[in-house]
Formats: sequence, structure tokens, C-alpha cells
Amino acid sequence: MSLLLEANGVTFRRQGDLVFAPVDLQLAAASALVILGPNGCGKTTLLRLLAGILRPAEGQLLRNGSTAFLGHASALKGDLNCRENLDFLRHFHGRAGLSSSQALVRTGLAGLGLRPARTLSAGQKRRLGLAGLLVAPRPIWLLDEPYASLDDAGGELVDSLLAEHTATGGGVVLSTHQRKPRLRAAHGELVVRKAAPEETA
Amino acid sequence: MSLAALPALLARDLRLAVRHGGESLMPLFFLFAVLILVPLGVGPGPNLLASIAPGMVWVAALLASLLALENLFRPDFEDGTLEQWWLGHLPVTGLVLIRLLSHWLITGLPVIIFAPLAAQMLYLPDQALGVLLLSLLIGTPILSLVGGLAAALTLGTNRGSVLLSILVFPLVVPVLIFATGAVSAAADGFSPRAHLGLLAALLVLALTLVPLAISAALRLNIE
Amino acid sequence: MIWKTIKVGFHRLGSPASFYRFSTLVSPWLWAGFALCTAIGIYYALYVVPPDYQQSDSFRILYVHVPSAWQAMAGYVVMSILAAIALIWRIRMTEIMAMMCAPIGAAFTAICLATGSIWGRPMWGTWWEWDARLTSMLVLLFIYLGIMGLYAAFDDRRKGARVACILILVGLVNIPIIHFSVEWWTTLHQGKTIRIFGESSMHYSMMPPLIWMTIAVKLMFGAALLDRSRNELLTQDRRKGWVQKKLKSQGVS
Amino acid sequence: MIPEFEYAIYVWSSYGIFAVVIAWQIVQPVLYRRRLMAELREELALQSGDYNDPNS
Repeated sequence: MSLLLEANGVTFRRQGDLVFAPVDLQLAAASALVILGPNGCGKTTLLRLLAGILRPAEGQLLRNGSTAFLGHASALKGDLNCRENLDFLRHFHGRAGLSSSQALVRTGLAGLGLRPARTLSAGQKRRLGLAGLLVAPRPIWLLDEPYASLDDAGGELVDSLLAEHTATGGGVVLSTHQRKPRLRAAHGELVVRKAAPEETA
Repeated sequence: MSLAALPALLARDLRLAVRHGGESLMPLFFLFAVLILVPLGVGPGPNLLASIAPGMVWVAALLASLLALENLFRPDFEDGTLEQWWLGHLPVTGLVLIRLLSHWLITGLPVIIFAPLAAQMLYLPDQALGVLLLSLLIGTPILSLVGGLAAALTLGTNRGSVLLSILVFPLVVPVLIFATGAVSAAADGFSPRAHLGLLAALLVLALTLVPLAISAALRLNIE
Repeated sequence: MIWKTIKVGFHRLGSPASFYRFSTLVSPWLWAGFALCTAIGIYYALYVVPPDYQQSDSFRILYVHVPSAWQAMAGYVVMSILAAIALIWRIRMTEIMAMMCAPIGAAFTAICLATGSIWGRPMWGTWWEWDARLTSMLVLLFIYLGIMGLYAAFDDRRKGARVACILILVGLVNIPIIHFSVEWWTTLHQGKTIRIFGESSMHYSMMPPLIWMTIAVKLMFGAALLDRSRNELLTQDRRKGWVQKKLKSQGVS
Repeated sequence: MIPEFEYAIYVWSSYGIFAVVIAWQIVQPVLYRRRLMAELREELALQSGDYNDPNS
């Protein structure tokens, strides 16, 4: 089984202090990893590290395959409509997945294609973000709180998208502090801990 | 990496600029405000206006460029599209250059297009018009590059705009000197070649170094 | 090999506690040296050196003007070296020291501008002359202020320092260009005015105070840099173990 | 007018500016350090519980 993502003793420092205790993790193809931990323990920081947005202070990080990162900010342009947002992602990442219309239908946004993204509700923005994963397929998904602000149907949608993605050989790392995902694929759990205050010489 | 990303980003930036129609016309508005206000202030004497014309057009270009800087990276920084640039498969300097290109198309190009009109209104001698356009063509991209650097450096601060002007001002001094020097030389019947050569050298230097500095600054600011 | 030695040396000095000890030890000596050199320099400058035949007594201004100008520029070079080390090897102490160079450098630039303008009053008849040196110094002052402002604008001190280090290096490339362009501009727009150093070289009897003042100003830069860096270090590390330990063991000195 | 007198103002004011700016460079870190130390001392006293509130 090939590894999509591997981290050995990865840490990150903010103002010189460790954000979380060193993390080791492995993500195999067709599997998922759930990152657990209380608010403020560094889940988002860890995901941004895994995405390559942040550089680790110590430790090694290996990525095999391109990465999609869905964070708190939805990375959408409010002044463009949904369809334009998706079209941009398709071209920007240069990988043809679903068409924009198909992705909108799949995420339950059918008929909203011409609405400017800023007029969407929080849950709808979240769904549009998920649609962005579908139009430009990438093997590694890093999802920060994918269930946030989604209704029950939205939660189901995330679960089924995750199942489909892992079934086709993709890997997912997601963080959550509320709803335990019902994952059909093999998945591990990782608890992020706050770093103990360290004594510097 | 797919090269298709670069035109896609450019197309989206320009589309957003068109959608903010009024804001995108600000550079032109500034050019004309300077063109009208300064003669009102110093009087309509052709000799005086002709002698300050190169400086005025250039100051207008500078202000136009400064105006749009605050929005060069900040909206992308806030809505999370900027951090997507680092997902690994795209060269960030390329994306930076594309973003600067769209900034130049919005702020530099309109000034160049309307510069002949401005030259007429300020009685700039005809033989200097070509040099004025050439100096704008070489010089305004430098303004975009240097301004982009200042915008990237101040991205993580919450009072960017004052700082932005303080940072830009020293960096554009040479551009202003060589560009207006070229136009004045041409107006007085001398060869502007030395000035334009130095300006072009500045452009080459800025093109090679500034995108790297911008990527480094952006990277530090998104962390 | 040599690089490695330098790097290790910096890392050792870079440990906050040892830097703190080092600066507490060294800075008083630098201040003492500064006081001594200034006393000698000013004595020579005001009482020993005879008046210049061309500029009469006003040339005595240059004994504070010129060392300040040199130090304003030398300070920028020192700051750039520290900034480069900070960006390449991510050594924290050099980051802090680079940031603390800026206000001192700005102070010298300000002295240079003020005294240059005062010197210009009897020489040129105006308080401000668009002289190439003064204009470049004015631009340099703005660069210094920009660096200080940028550093101060960040909540995260370390991030601010790293970003400002990039600006410092950009400025390093730019300052010679600015100087050259301003020089070019003044020669186009006016003939040469009286320079602070005339075309003729200085008489050797005028040199000693200049040398003493130059040394004094360098010592002062070092001392002020150490003092400010120590303060900044203490501010940043106030919650860290070594500061707490120091406070508890010796009371608060 | 006596030339020495004419120039003296300029010379002395230059040296004065130099002295003032340098003095400020000396004094400022000292003042800052004093303020910082007072604050740290207060914090330490609060932690260890022997803090005497000057206002009480």
C-alpha cells in the first residue's frame, strides 16, 4: 500500500513556541485519518503544515501527489458566481474532474450556479468548497472541520464524498471536534496535544 | 505544474477588476484630477506647464499605482485564496508575476493610453511625446513591482496603507528621476538614451529580484 | 569550514541567556570608550584645529556631521549583514539586533540631516539645498523609518522581524541605486555647489578630531545596539524560563 | 559683524543637536528597561503572592 503522506516528528513554532507536540503520521492510499483535539490545540495549524502552506520548524514531511486544502476560509471569490468560481478552480489546478454543473448538482447546489458566492449561506459556501474538490480532483484531501455549519443532509454529503474518494484510492485527513464521521473506509485517529512548555537554554 | 494556471489567474483577476468597475477607473480619475488641478494651481502659462509636464504625468502614474496596492493581495489573503498558492504544484513567483501583470494592466496601461492627451493639455513639446510613452512603458512595470513588494511586506499588518506609502516612496525615487529626466532631456532637444537605458536596467533588476522577495514576504505573512 | 565556524559562533552567542550576559558585560565598556573618544574629539575639534581659510569656523560642524553620515551608512551595512544571517540561518539574536539597528541608524541619519542643513545656512544661504548627499540621506531616513514602522506593525514580533529583514535587504540593493540616481539628477539640474569636502583634500591637521569622533560614534552604535537588543530580548522572553530564573535568583537588577 | 560670532551659533547648535540625539539614544533604553523591570517585578510578586498593592 503506497503512502500519500508521511510526517516524522513534525512541529511548528509560533513566536518561538511549539504549537503542538511533535506529530508522526502516515496516510496510505484509500484511507482516512481523523484529527481530534480540543479547540486551540493546533488542528488547523497541523493541516496547513500538511498542505505545505506552513513550513515545519522541525521534522520531515513527505507528500506523494497533489493536495487539496479546504480551510475555514472557503477560498472563494464572493464577487464571482458559483459557476465562475468552480471554472476557475478547474483551470487553475489544471485537472479535469466533474464539470461545474455536475459538481453543483452533486453537492446539492443545483440551480444556484449564477448566484454570486457572497450571497450564499455559510452552509452553501461550505458545499461550494466541496464542489471545488470535485472539479479538480487531487489525491490528497485535507479538510479542516468539513462538517462545520452543515445541516444533517450536508453531513451525509461529506460522508458519502469521503467514501467515494477513498474508494477511488484517494486519502483524506480531516479535523473535527463535533461530529464523528461515519467512514466506511479504513481510518485512523490522531489526537493533537498542546506542546508542553519547554525550557530553552 | 500546469501552465494553464497562469492565464486562469489572470482572467479571474481581470474579471474581478471589471466587476469592481468604479474602483478600477480610479487611476484614470487620478490622472485627470492632477491634470486639471495643477494648472488651476500654478496658472495656465504654457512654458511653466511644459516644464513640469513630465513630472506631473509621472506623479499621476505613481499615485494611480499606489491606489490599487492595498487590494493587490489583501482580499486573497482574507478569503483564503492566497494560501492555495502554496499547495505545492505551482511556482509562486509565476503567480506573483501574473498578479503584478494584472495590476499593471489596471493601473499602468490606462495612464499610458491617456498620456498623449495629457501631454497635449500640458503643452509638452511634440518631440518628447514618444519618449514620455516609452518611459511610461518601461517605468510603470517597475512601479507595479516595487508597489507589489510593499503590499506583500505589509500584508500581515492591520494598518497597511500608511506604511505602504512610506515603503514605496524611497524605492521609486530612481524610477522617477530617470523617467522624468528622459522626457525633459527629449523636450530640451538632448538624447534621452542614457536615461532610458538606466530605466531599462532598473526594470531588468526589479524583474529578477522583486518576484522572489515578494514570494518570500507573502510566505512569511501567511504563516 | 569558515562558514561553519561563524555559524556555530553565532548560534552560541545566539542563546538568549548568554547574549544577555555578554551584553551586560560589554556595553558599559563601550559607553566608557565612547565618552573618552568624544571628549578628545570635541576638544580637538573646537580648540585645537585652526579655522579653515575658506569656510572659517563653520567647517567645525563637519566633525559631528561627517561621522554621523558615515555611521548612518555603516549602520545600514551592519543591519543588512545581521538581517542576512537572520534570514539564512534563522538565528534569533541577529533578528533582534538587526531590528534594533534601525532606530540608532535613523538617529544618526537625523543628526546628519540637521547638521548638514545648519552647515548649509551660512554656506549656501538656505536651510535646505537639493544637494545629492542630503537628498540621499533624506531617502535613507525614510527607509529606516519604514523598517521601524514595518517591524512595529506586526503583533508577532518574530514574524515582523523576518518581514522587515526582507525589506532591509531590498533597501541594501536600492540605496546605491538611489544615491547614484540622485547624484545624476543634481548634476543635471545645477552646477556643483560647495561640497562639505571641497575638491581639495583636507589638511592633515584637520584629521585627528574626525578620526576620534568616528571611533566614538562607532562605539556608541555598538553600545546602544547591545542595550536595545537586551531590552527587546527581555520583552520577548519575559515568560520564558531563563528570565524567570534570573529574576528570582538575583531579585531584579 | 565678527565672523567668529556669526558662525558660533551654527557650530554650537550643530553640536547641541548631536548631544541631544545621542543623549536620547542613551536615556531611552534606560527608561524602557526601568519600566520593563518594574512590570516584571510586579508580575513576579503577583505570582509568588507577596504583592503589596500600593493602592490598598
